[in-house]
Amino acid sequence: MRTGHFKEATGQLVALSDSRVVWFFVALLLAACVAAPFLLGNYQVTLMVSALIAVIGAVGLNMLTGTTGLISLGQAGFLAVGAYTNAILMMDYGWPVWLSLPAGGLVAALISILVGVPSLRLKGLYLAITTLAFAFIINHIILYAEPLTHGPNGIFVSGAKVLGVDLQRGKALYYLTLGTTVLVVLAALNIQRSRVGRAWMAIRDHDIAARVMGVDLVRYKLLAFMVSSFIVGIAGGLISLQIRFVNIDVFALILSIEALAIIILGGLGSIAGAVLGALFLSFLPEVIRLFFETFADSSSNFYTSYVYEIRGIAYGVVIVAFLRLKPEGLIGLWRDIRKYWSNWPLAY
Amino acid sequence: MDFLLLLISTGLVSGAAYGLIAMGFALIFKSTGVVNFAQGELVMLTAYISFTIYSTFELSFFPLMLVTIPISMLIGLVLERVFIRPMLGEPVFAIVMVTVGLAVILRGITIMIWGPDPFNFTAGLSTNVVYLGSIPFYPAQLYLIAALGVMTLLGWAFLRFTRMGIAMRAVAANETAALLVGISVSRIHAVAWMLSAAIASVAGVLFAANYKLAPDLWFQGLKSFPAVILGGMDSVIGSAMAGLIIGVIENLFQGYIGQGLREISGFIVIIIVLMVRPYGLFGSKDIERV
Amino acid sequence: MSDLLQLQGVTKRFGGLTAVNDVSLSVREGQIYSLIGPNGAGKTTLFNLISAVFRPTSGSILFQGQDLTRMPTHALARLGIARTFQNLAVFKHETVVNNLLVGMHSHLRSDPFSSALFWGRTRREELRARDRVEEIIDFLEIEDIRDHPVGTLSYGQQKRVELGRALAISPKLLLLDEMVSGMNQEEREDIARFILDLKDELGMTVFMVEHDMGIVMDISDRVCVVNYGSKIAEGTPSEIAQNPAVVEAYLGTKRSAA
Amino acid sequence: ADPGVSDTEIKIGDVNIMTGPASFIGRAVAVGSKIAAAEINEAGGVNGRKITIVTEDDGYIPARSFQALTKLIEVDEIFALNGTSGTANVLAMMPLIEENNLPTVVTTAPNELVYDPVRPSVFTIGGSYSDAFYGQLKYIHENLEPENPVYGLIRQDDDFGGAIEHGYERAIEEFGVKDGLRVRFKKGTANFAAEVAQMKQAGVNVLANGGIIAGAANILGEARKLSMDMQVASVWSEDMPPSVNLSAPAGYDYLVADYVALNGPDYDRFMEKARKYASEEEVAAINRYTLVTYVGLSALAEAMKQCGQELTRDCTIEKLRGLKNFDTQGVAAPISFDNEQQLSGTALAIYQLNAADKSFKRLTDFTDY
Amino acid sequence: MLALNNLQILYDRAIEAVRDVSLQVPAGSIVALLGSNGAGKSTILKAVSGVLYQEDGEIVSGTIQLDGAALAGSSPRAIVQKGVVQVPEGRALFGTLSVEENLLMGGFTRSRSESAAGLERVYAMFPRVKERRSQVSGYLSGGEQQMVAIGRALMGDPKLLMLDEPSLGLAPQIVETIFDAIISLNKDSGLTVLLVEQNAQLALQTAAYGYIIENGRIVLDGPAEKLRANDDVQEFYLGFSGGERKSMRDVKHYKRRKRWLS
Ligand SMILES: Nc1ncnc2c1ncn2[C@@H]1O[C@H](COP(=O)(O)OP(=O)(O)OP(=O)(O)O)[C@@H](O)[C@H]1O
Ligand SMILES: Nc1ncnc2c1ncn2[C@@H]1O[C@H](COP(=O)(O)OP(=O)(O)OP(=O)(O)O)[C@@H](O)[C@H]1O
Ligand SMILES: [Mg+2]
Ligand SMILES: [Mg+2]
Repeated sequence: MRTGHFKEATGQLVALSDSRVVWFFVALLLAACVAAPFLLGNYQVTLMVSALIAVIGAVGLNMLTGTTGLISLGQAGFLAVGAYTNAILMMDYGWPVWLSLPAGGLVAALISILVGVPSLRLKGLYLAITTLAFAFIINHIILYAEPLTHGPNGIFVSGAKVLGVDLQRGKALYYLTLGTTVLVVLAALNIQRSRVGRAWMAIRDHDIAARVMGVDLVRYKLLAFMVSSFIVGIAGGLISLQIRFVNIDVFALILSIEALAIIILGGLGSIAGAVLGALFLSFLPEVIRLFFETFADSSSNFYTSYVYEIRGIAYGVVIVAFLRLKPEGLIGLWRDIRKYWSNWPLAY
Repeated sequence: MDFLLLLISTGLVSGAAYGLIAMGFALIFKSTGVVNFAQGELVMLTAYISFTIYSTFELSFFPLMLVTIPISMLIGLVLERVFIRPMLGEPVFAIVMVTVGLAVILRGITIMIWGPDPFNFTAGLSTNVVYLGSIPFYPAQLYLIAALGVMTLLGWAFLRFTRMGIAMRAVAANETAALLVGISVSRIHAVAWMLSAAIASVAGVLFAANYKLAPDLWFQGLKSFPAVILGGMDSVIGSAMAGLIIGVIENLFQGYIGQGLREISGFIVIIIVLMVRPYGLFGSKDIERV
Repeated sequence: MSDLLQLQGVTKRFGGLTAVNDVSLSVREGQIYSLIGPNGAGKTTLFNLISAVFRPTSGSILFQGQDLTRMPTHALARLGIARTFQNLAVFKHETVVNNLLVGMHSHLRSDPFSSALFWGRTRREELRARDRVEEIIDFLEIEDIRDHPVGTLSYGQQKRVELGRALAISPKLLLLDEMVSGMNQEEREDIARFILDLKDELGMTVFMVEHDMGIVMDISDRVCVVNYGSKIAEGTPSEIAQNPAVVEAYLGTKRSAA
Repeated sequence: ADPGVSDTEIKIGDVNIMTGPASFIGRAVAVGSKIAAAEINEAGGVNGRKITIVTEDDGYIPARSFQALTKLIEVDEIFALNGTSGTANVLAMMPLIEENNLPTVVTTAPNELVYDPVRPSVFTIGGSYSDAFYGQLKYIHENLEPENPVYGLIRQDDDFGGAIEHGYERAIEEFGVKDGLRVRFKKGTANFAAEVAQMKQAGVNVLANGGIIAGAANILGEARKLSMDMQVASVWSEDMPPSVNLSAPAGYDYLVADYVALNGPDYDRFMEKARKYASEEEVAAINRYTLVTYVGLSALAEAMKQCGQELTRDCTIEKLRGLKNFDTQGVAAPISFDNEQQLSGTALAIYQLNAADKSFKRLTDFTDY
Repeated sequence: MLALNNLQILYDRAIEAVRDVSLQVPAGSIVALLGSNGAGKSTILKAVSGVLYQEDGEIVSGTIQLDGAALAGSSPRAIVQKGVVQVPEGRALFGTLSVEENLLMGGFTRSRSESAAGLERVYAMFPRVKERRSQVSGYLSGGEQQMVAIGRALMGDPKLLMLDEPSLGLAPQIVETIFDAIISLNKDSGLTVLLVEQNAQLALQTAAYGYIIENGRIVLDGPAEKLRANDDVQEFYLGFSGGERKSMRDVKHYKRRKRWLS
């Protein structure tokens, strides 16, 4: 029994999606994103920018952890490297932002080699903790390399102008972030459907078999580190542009865990999952806030004295409950929905 | 000379805390393959509960532990039932993520119940200084080291001599196969969580007795990672030893080099050790056979 | 015909255990060469040595005159050596198609940068790779599962995927480790036919480890027998079937004599 | 008019640490705002307009402070900001504050990084950490006169620790005393055994203790174990009751410098007011940060009052800048922002703990250093 | 003893692996289940052992009965305690445990003394395993692992033993040993056996009754001799044509398989 679409030309086999519905929704989403700043308030746009930066970071981490299977708890470190590089180059060396932002990615990629090389022999959690160690060390270096990083004082980032447009404000920042996000997601999708992405997945699923198939483990693991860190570094640079201030506290280690949470909640290994996960976790606190503002009995004494902690707990509860229902993550949910529609009205 | 001895002795104290927390991690990892990101929170929660018991009944140390440990095991059991059990058979990553969510919840609950202010919690131990040779100690410090010793011994005996011990490893190695030989995977998980919570409570109470009881106690969980890794993720005894090693190394770094290096010295050490031994000092290698 | 693969005094020890003990043999181009022996005799270990997954404790392994023992594992695919694994080593979260495409790895050239663009040459070579993979899929009759994650397939289906992946390398030397175990008679016959075709039409050399005496005796050109790591006999199938040492150590007496 | 002002209402924002271990600060701040607002509103508000407070949690994470302030500005449309979380958090909010010309009173992070360079709309209440330590060391040097003094400093390796070190350095240089040892530690450190052992080794008997809360207590605990005889200068967080409960058992009668009153009739009067306006639970959460915030909002309200009916941000800022000797009813030293740094004054009082009964004795009046 | 009635099994609520399968394993008998790759044999065994949920599989309709009582829904542990033990496909050992520990775990539901006795029996049956008793099982050769897997199941002292391709990867001699052992266990202690096997010749020699499953459906069943005599079975499962074993060299090019139902 063969069901589903038949492909007539090989070209269709490499298409990102063969479903008109998917293309339709993607186009709709993009249009909505482009129109957003004209429809939403400034605060919502700020939230969108943060969410898009989270998307970029998550797609980057997903390459390393989801695709290649190298669990990293070092995200906070690479974000910090990207942000600091961007900040230092812009503010202390007067680089234009269109140079300093990619440079932040490059420096993060280079430093990731330092992390990657000792990690080549390590697996699973041993690797994860080593990357955590590097995040700690990067943190330490930033604090102590005062002449370069201004130590604990942090750096204010301003004057990111391109052709007279201040990229750090309102719509300009939004479109910069949106553009970067689209590029990063496209690049990630392309990599995933080609030789490099497959080599990474092979390493994740069975590294010995991957080697026998001709995949150079050292090269591809380091590549995974570098490509991922490059993207994460860019995300860091964007954070520095948005907040306009970098300081080591901005890149708390807990970010690493949140990043991991995003891609697991989205669905490991899936780019769409990383995107969905980032959006989900970015907007979850806001949704919870709205929920409580609408439904909670704000006159209750108990509630008022713990409103903030209760929101925090609700955040945890939603995560746990969601995983209980859909352990494969949001991408699993998405697949279910698709399956439901394509089989409808039959159950299977 | 005294300086060195002082550094080592106090290093053993903080190392014992790392070791105990790390043992809790290793126990759950060993039997379920899950890194419990809520382990630090478990340590914190059980310590706070013990504190409440202590301030209500003013028990001395041993009776206090006699009450605290069973209650902690119960909590471990409840957490496993409510949060982990429903995830049986799901991907490990999803379960790890559940523990991350659990951690957030436990942190919030702890502050809601006990508030953000830290407490002085002696756990019924005297605060008079005692001397071993020329080295001064607080009793709580000695109890912490002793507790690690006792727990290590118990842990070793449990894993070595009981079938439950082997079954734990079996479950981690292959869950489906474990089911097929009649091991109740969910029961093993429950036992692992209960024992881990018991160890967590000992760690929590004694940590608080030495370093105060505050709602940032959970962070000790993250800080114990080097010990877990240095010992080898799946080695319960190894993590205990590694905890001591890291505690001492941290103190030596701080004492002789200084400048905030203590907090990262543990991480530097594990990077170096892992380059030579990718599975930690006592961990077992992944089986890779084709 | 010349020697494609030559093993000289190959030994492999694991701690105290000598898994392969001073084995020398040579496989000629275009041959179907079988390796048999009791369980734990060291057959798979020998394959692991040839495919450079392990390094021999001593001895040398020559492929077309080149010494493999100093080569990185991943270089072998490019030389034209492919293998399957006894205990499934598939990429289980990936689809069948992607598994086969990994086999094409050494025939493709794109790097992360050109992959990210997916344009021009990269796109063309990806298309070519897929054409080739479709042929293999067609050939192995696995169209209906082509987009399934391999981890959800049955044991025998996964073995086919492994075979397809090895074929995607377009190897000169194909190492098959218990390819037909877990297949029924009909499927075994398919595979046998198929191996013969590979040899006849493509001139591929096949080196196989098997416990299925049917296939070994029927299609091999030469058979080598190992026991406790050492080679105890080598010859044509009929010579081997008569060899009393082999019968004693391996074949048994009752049922299986084919 | 500017955002946040209606005919009947003025919205004042507060971004603070309402969750996590440091939430004792945010809670205390919230109570302070509540008391001040209630008091002002009861007295007829600011020229008839009632003050409402909008609080946002940042969990002590700068990125979230930025987002929280964006929300306050864009959604809640606050007029001014009183309550700004930690140092890094204020700094992360700074670009927004400047861009919106938002009158801001910084109450809980009087750090040099905040008031130097000066930002036109930002006013800081408090003495600096630097002065606080300088003042205490000066008191020790002049009044307690330890024999053969050897000074030592233990401080966090961040901006806050850096500020402390400035004060310490100034004291060392000025008094020409022996600088025994300076050590840094990372935020969140619990075990100070090695640091204290180093202090003992160096013979330190005057300790500038930059640890906070449990950290400070652990430092003193280790010192007692090693039977060190020391004079101790501490961070002002050490005058809060929970901190005292932790530290007192070590038996050191340490000093604290603070810019609010910790006791005395003025303090009692404040507490009376607190009980009137706040719930029991809120009263329990009161600590020095409550007083600081109360003072800050009072000063802000005074400036707004001076603007009359035409309340604008510009005017408020100008009036704040002109504020001189604003009377805080003894809760803190009188407030003047008419200096270059727009820092309310460096006046600090020095207190000493009586470890036995956990009470503080006021040693000096509010003094400039 | 074991009876499956109209069993239907879905994976992921979408993939129908088994449909409408009914099958009986009378007490004290050996029953063989044959079928090509992906037919659904392993799925059936997993369903009986109650571990389908591990792979998101689900019994949507039909019943599984052991001695007349419903089995589906019991925990895997309870099923093992009732004496239904499986040798899973692909060995599935506890890779990090030693060989002996693996075997001991097989006796997890039994008392210590029973386990000790079982251990001796297994060692007697597989001397090779005894040689390797303290080795980490993950490093064993494929065949050695298979022996351990069978040994481990026997440690559970089963009443009904389900073997999923026991001959997989075993040398002919060992296959003999195992089948001899199965037969003697069946004869001497009345062990009931459900045998999934690709080696049809062997299976039909050993079993009394056989089922043939294709695409999730039983397409043929009957006493073993009868099946052996069936033309289709001869051609596709036994490799005979015209009553005589043919050489694989003579297999025709791309002989397309003939299906019973399609
Ligand atoms: N990595 C390893 N470490 C330790 N021992 C090993 C390792 N690999 C194989 N062995 C041992 O070497 C011996 C030979 O194993 P090998 O897998 O080569 O046997 P085989 O001939 O393929 O057997 P089978 O027919 O059962 O697959 C076995 O006894 C096995 O236990
Ligand atoms: N976990 C799973 N998820 C989805 N589909 C599955 C899963 N396991 C098996 N299947 C599908 O169910 C069908 C039956 O598989 P099963 O493993 O029962 O076959 P089998 O008869 O044992 O085959 P083999 O002889 O190859 O072992 C196959 O088509 C397979 O693709
Ligand atoms: Mg083998
Ligand atoms: Mg099967």
